[in-house]
Amino acid sequence: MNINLSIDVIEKDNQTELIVTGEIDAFTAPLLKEKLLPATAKESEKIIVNLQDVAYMDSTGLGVFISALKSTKEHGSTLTLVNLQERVHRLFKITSLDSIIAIDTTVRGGE
Amino acid sequence: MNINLSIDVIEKDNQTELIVTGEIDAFTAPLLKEKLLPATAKESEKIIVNLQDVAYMDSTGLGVFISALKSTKEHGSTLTLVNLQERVHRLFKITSLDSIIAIDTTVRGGE
Amino acid sequence: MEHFDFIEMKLPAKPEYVGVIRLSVSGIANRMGFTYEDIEDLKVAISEAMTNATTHAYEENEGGEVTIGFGVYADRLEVMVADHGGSFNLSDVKKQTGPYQQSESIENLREGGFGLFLIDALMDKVEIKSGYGVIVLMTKNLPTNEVGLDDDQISTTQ
Amino acid sequence: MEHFDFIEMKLPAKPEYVGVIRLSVSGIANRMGFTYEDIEDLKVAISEAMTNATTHAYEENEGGEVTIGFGVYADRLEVMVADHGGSFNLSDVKKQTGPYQQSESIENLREGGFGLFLIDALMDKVEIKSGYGVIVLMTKNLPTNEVGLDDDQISTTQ
Repeated sequence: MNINLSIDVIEKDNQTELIVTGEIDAFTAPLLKEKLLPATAKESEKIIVNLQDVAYMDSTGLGVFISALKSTKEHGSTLTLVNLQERVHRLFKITSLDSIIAIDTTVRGGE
Repeated sequence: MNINLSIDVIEKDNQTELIVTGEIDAFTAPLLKEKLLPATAKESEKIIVNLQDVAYMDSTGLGVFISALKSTKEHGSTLTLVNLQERVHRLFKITSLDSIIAIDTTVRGGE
Repeated sequence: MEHFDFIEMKLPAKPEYVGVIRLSVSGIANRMGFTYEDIEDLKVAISEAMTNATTHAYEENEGGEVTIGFGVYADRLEVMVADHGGSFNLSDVKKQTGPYQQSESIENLREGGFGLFLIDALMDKVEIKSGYGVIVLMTKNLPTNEVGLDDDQISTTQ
Repeated sequence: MEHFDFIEMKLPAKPEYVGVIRLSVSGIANRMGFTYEDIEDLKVAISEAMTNATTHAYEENEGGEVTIGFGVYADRLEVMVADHGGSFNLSDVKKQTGPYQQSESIENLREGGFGLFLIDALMDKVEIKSGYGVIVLMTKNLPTNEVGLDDDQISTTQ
């Protein structure tokens, strides 16, 4: 079985960057969660999730980022999403989740 | 209804070039036939079919080129296929139709 | 009676097949002439419905299947997603449906709470029926063609 | 019994839906881990079978439908394409099946003569059954993984 999601994790001092490629759906979201959640459990860790190469995401992806956000609040880490394609960014806006999840819109992919 | 095939026809002195874009299947092959056959009915016309942007073709496409070839023999015109993607070229090789239909392999698309 | 074509798919209620449904609906919607934006909306909405159905199947611990019906009309696409078996409290689900409100605490946010809300936001009409299993019936209208018919419309598939 | 997942699609026997089937099989085969080349083979073979089915339906002047079943096994994909109704002379079809022979005159070449030949060339196993309608049953094997399992395999869909 093939899974249409791959995640590269780059760790520096107090910073974890996840570079996500593929599609985030009910099948692949557990893999994202498995890679993302441990990083959020580190105190004062700065976590950046680069979504430039994510062309598809649905509510299962939103769910993973909600879990991750909760974990950052518990453990004193931070979470920022960067380089969202317009379609993916739109889901955060429709659900108003962009008001609680930090999204860096200065650089945006897919445009 | 959308049809995933578009055909540009460029006519010069005694030469007709068809630039084909999209997919050639049972749904779209009639459109290709409609554009290609009239050109083959012109005496000593040189017809070039550019398949560079055809990513998919099946036996319905082979059928259109067989009809066109028959028509060139009747009317004294010629037919050459150019810029075939490897996958499309393969169908002509498997069926041995490359032994009767002129395929210019000096320039090939998709590689 | 209004003419339509009907396409039916039956799949195992497993998340690995959500991507298959997305490609299928993408093919149907592209053929119908939906815009790229609308096709993306349809992909999300149908994935959400299929995800709900697989979640129910999982909770019920059954090797169930999901049935998806596409009604292809001249002016719209109707999609029906049905899972079989498993009960379902519709009023509970409806209570959980909505965007994030500033008044809600983050702690209370439900990971899986946005599926039905997105279906509702992305489709033109949505009905949910609960009985023996759950049926989500959703409609997306084709844009009315005000620029006139263009015979030489160019389109390509993926 | 050998475990497999089964996916079923029913579509109108119309050529405009051949492209939809291609996207669906592409999604299933990609998920199973078939190579790009094998997926292209599958797309052609299934389109040929669906085209045959729509041709029969057209000749019989019926608004028929085509049923396509996908058996997803650990080591192979089995695809069944069935049209309903319409008779079919199997031996006639088999006579017409083969590559172009130098001895044949171009005038006698049949426009529609290569469909079954391509199915046979592109799939690992093909069976055709004729009775009430026609059933084409074809199998494509997954390449045996001799390079060992690679967890971080990267793949993207279209």
